[in-house]
Amino acid sequence: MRKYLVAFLALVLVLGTIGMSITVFFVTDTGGLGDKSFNDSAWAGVEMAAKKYDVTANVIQSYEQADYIPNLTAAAQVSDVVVAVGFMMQDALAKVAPQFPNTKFIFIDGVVKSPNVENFLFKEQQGAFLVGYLAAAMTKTGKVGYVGGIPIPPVLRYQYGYEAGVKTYNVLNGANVQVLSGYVGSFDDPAAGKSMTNSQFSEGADIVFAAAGLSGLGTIEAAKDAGKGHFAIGVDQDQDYLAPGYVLTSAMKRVNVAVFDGIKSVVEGTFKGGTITLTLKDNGIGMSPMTYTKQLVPKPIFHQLDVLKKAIIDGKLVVPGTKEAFQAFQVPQIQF
Amino acid sequence: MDKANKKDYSKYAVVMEKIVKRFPGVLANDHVDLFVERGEIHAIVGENGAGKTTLMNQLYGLINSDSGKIYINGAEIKIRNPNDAINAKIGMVHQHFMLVDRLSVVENIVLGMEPVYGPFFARDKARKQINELSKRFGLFVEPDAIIEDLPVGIQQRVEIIKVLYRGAEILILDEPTAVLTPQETEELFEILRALKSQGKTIIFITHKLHEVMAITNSVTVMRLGKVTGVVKTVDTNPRELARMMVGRDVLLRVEKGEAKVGKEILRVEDLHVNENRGLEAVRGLTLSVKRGEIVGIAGVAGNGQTELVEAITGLRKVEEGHVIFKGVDITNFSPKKRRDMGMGHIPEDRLKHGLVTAFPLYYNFILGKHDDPQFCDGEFLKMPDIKRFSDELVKRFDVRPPLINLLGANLSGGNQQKVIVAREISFGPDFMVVSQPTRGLDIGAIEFIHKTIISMRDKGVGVLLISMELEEIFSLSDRILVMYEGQIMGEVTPQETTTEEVGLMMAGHRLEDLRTQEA
Amino acid sequence: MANGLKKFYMNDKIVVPVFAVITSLFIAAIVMIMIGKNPIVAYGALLFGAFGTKGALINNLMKATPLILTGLSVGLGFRAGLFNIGANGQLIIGALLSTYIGTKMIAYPFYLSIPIMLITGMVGGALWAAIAGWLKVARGAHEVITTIMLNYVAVFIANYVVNGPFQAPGGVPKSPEIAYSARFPNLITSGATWLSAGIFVALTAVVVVYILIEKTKMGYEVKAVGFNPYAAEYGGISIGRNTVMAMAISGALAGLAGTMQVMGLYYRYLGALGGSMGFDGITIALIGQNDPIGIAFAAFLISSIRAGSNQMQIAGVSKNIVIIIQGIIIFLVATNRLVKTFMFWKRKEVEEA
Amino acid sequence: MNAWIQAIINVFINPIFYKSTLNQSTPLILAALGGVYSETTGVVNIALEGIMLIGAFGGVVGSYFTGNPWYGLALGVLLGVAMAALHAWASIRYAGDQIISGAALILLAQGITGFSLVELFGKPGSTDLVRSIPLVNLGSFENVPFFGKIFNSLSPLVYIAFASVAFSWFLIYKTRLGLRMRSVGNNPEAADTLGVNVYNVRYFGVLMSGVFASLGGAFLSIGELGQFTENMSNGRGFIALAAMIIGNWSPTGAMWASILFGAASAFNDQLQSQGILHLATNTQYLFGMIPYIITLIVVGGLVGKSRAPSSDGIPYIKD
Repeated sequence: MRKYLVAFLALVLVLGTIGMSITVFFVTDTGGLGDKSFNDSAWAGVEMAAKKYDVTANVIQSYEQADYIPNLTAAAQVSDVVVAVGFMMQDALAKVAPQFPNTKFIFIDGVVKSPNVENFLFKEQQGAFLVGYLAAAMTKTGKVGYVGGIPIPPVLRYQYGYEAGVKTYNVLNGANVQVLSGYVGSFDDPAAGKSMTNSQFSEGADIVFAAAGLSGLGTIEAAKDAGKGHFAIGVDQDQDYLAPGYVLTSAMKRVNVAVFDGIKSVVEGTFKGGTITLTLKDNGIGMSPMTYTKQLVPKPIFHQLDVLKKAIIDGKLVVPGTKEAFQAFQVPQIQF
Repeated sequence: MDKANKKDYSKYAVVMEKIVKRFPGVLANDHVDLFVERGEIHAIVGENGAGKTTLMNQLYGLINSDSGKIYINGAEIKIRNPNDAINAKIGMVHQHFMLVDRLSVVENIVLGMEPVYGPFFARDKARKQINELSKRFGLFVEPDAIIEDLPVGIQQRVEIIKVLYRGAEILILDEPTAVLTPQETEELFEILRALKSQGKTIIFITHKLHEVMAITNSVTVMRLGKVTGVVKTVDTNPRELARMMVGRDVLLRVEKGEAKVGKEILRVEDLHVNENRGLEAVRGLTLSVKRGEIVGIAGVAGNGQTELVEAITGLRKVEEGHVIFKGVDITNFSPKKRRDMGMGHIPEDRLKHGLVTAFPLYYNFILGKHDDPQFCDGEFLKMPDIKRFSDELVKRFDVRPPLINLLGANLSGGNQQKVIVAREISFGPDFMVVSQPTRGLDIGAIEFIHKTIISMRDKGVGVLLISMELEEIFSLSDRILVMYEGQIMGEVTPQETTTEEVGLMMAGHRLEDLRTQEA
Repeated sequence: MANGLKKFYMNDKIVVPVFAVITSLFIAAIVMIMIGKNPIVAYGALLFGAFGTKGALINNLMKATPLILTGLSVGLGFRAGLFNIGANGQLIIGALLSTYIGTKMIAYPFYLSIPIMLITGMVGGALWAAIAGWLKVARGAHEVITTIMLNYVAVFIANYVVNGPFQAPGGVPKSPEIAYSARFPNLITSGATWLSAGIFVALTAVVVVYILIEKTKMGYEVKAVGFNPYAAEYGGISIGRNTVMAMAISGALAGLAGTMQVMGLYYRYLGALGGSMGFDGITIALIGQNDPIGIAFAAFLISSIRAGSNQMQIAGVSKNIVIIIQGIIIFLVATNRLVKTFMFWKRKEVEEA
Repeated sequence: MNAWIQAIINVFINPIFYKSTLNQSTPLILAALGGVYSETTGVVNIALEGIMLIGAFGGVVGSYFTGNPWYGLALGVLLGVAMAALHAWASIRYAGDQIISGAALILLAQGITGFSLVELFGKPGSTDLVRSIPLVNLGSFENVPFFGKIFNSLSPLVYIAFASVAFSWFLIYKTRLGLRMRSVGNNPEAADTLGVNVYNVRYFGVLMSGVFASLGGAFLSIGELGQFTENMSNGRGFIALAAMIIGNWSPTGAMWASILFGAASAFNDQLQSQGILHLATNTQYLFGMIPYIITLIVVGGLVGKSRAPSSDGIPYIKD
């Protein structure tokens, strides 16, 4: 009896996938969809692939950490490609991936060494560096702010990259722009994010970069409230549209591109596994197109940003992503 | 007029006709009739559990009758809730005061019928009205005092004013004297007479027969939910009333022999104890109890007796002074250590302290001795032994029903008390604090418990008896100490004193002053 | 026979929770229909996710393991008249402490390191809970407030520690791994899922707690304090000591739950390893009516719903439905008079007619 | 060390610290007031957290569908009252365990908001942006030194919160209804014998707790942001509960305690924003626990001074 039930249910679940060439399952971390961060972005990548190729897209959201292994397993059993995001899933994926050698895994923000896993890492600090430089160049008050969610590695990379950008501006232009940084302590408390941003505004900052998931929405709101002359800087996705004219730019981390590329490689049969670090160079990292704020920025600054971008791509400028690296960071000589 | 003759209740303030009220398992009122004439003081007497309070609660609308009719001033009315009763000008002073102890006198009195300015509470109007009432009936209170700071007698006045404030013409008083000194009782009676003279009708619930004789015009006697007699007070006597109450002649005094007094077992020296709010309740009290005697402490409730008992048994911190038991200073010993040394305790509140009502009887029987090797082997309870022990006690003390798996909550008050007494005696104490041992029990149970206490004494146990019932104190004690505001007013023996003398001490007069005055 | 059956139905210890569970599933089904989902398919997926495969069953039991313990933790608290909302914090501290010890166990054989781990976890949880117990006894602070506050503090401490002094190399907020000797052996393995020996620890805890509550002096005292502290004190039982003790045992069980996650699942302190288990413990204790055996079944019920809910998502039903189901269950158990009224009013009418 | 002293002085001379305190206190004050109403009548309400959440959600939904944030506020309050009504129904009509019912409602609120968010807005996590309640501009008062900066551009809900404290104080201590509320919370039996309808007064208290707690929640969503995000009450309901206890169950006391918590949080923000302090990133966790530790200390140290209504948490069952 039980066997029939199992068979029936398995059938129900798999039914939808018959006749399709590729099934993709996206397993979120506990942040889940709607985090305005890598989960959302990864899902956008999956959907992008689903639109372009003959791919069915599915998602399982993890309720708690203990769900990672079962969810990855469940996904791996019925799909060709499993997308997993977040370094918290690293241990779980390391256990699941070897069990399903025929399933391909795309992993964001962590490294699992298994031939069927393609890992994507990002140099968030590079994008943060550019927005930091821009912020330093644009500030009227000589102070810029940084609001983090919880100090985990990607968020720290944003912070140090940003501070390095400001420092570079100071050194190259003989300025003395200060960074006020703080952490909200949560990725999902926009009221707290707003309050911290207001504090930084009150201490003289006029541009605040938030790498704080949903809490960062409070930063954008604060910039809007504070009115002219105050800006927020968005993170991960292009958040400029959330408050046109008040979000100076967004430091983008194109998880969607990574996921899309990963799926594409499976579709095209070029999936190799291994670790890919996405940087400015390959457009995995970047700044938003500044749809609403471009006209506010003087031309020379765009030029300087281009030069810096090139220096980073060429390896002349290595942006620090950890505290130690930041402390050791020396601004190289750069001619604009 | 002929038609009315059949059912002309117009001379009665209250008529209750064939009232039936059933509680799960009990027929609390079995076709009860009550006739109260206008302007009289009418007593309803009966043992606890006779259904007096149940009957009055129906008159006041707190509970609804299963069947029966109520007529007020000759007209039939339905009383579904206290509001209906208040509209019919009925007021009730409950046995347990229905006061909100954190509110002021004014607020308590007007609650539910507050004078207002728009939505706002008109405190000044309320105060004025209360002062008028106070003057008219001679009931003086401080309007802005907080209830919890007032003595019981004053709280009762507040209760009465509360009823009068609602324009009550018919006042129900449920055991109003239980917490009063004889003098306060006399004051209360003065007030009642004044009320009567102003035309109020009073229904007075009690089981104290001398009070019935002293103040009422007529009496309805109840027993086991039924009316067993209706008489005019002038036509009856206490013995007849008692027979109607219990259905047989009662021994109003317990038989007891001479005490064989032994060595001192407990001494309390200059004891100071605080009550819950940190005010001093026992103020430098000294007493001593010897083996083989019963020392009774008389006093009005709330004069520090509870605190004294708790200090002796280790339930309350002693601020100053000493408790010496069997020659050992046990002032700071835990309750457990005191028990182990041979101290027993029948607590005044059996539901609060005496029993865990959610425990089955067999667990209740070992409370306090649960870690005795008899019941406990290391960490583990010896269940078969515990049950055997409980079965024995149930038989010996005639606990009904004799089922040790029943929860404490499932027993009647008398049987609960038997469980406690059985337990405390079975532990074989050398000294026992007995506090209010018969409160709320019927006469049968009272007799049983009194006999048990005497037999303990005769076996050489020292007993400290605390009771609000002067009769109990007089009939059991070998020596009587009177407690007032945390101090002993004097020591007397039942043979050489009178209730009047003890009453005066209960009201704060020192024995030596009284005796010198006499002399 | 008929009498026995009636007794069974009337026993609200069973009726109320069963009714609550069924009703909540029914309400959830209506919600699903309202949003155009087929509840039969959804619940089919739930069953499949909970029991459908060997892996599912393993996963289910792995989830049940800590839930049994947090359920026992909350249930034991209830027995002592304490509402321990702090199982989560106690779990965190227990897990943190045992992880720390676990990393030092490399040179020890398993028969030493496993018991040491278990004890450390329990001690950690017990101490954390004892703070709330002490505050209640000595300062009169209500345990609901203090345990909630202690939960927050525990989370902050854990985050502080794994982001600094006790961080694994690589900058990720997780602790180093514990020694192999400090890990539970796996009983059954299926793919990447396994059933660790922790389930035995949890089941043993059920038996131990049952004996503790029903057969020992301590159980007697704790229950007496829970039912009637005045009577307990009168009977020579120390309210203070037993309150702190009950809180500590409750915390020890929660700490053990955290240790299970470390020794059997993550092998390190990792992020929010407690999930919502502390809160789930309340549901479980209520469904299990604070009875250890009942709690074991209730934990299995909740773990099944949880395990199955992941499959339900694939059938298109949001994970939030599970929270709603749980909320309704607790609500109905809280209003057991409502349930009883609802269950019995018809019968009463018949009887009276 | 000097840098620390300088930083702390900087915090206290900055008007925005006070403004931020007002903003952060507001949801706590409102929710704590809700607690005061409920518990004054004798019903413990730990569901404040859930009511806030549903109030926040309702605010955004109402504003989204009508375009008018005030309608949003009304919807938020309506939903909050509905949730409180469930609690009242369970704990008054059915004499259920109030703490357990509250715990259930917290879960229900999380589940319902998370679920409806997806159903109504088609995506999880956060809603679309909606119009929020416009801030109050004080005109030329803005130019008053120091105070202008504090009071300019506050949400009207901040004023409503403080007005509510005054209103509640009057209601509870100066009106007939308030007298009845206090009597019902302390001795329901006595009140009942005087013809006060205990159940109705308790219903009133609990429903009012729904009004105020949901206002507090709505402040978070349409007072501060114009958006709802999942679980955005983020423990504030519990802090409000603590504030009510510390404030000795009185509206003014609850207000001061809420301000204390708001100030602790604002202080944390402002201190971190001091450029002269270069704090290690994980020290923020140590800062983060400050309000909770304050609560523990205060709750632990306030014995005897803080006294709950005598019948708080005890269902009144009429035979």
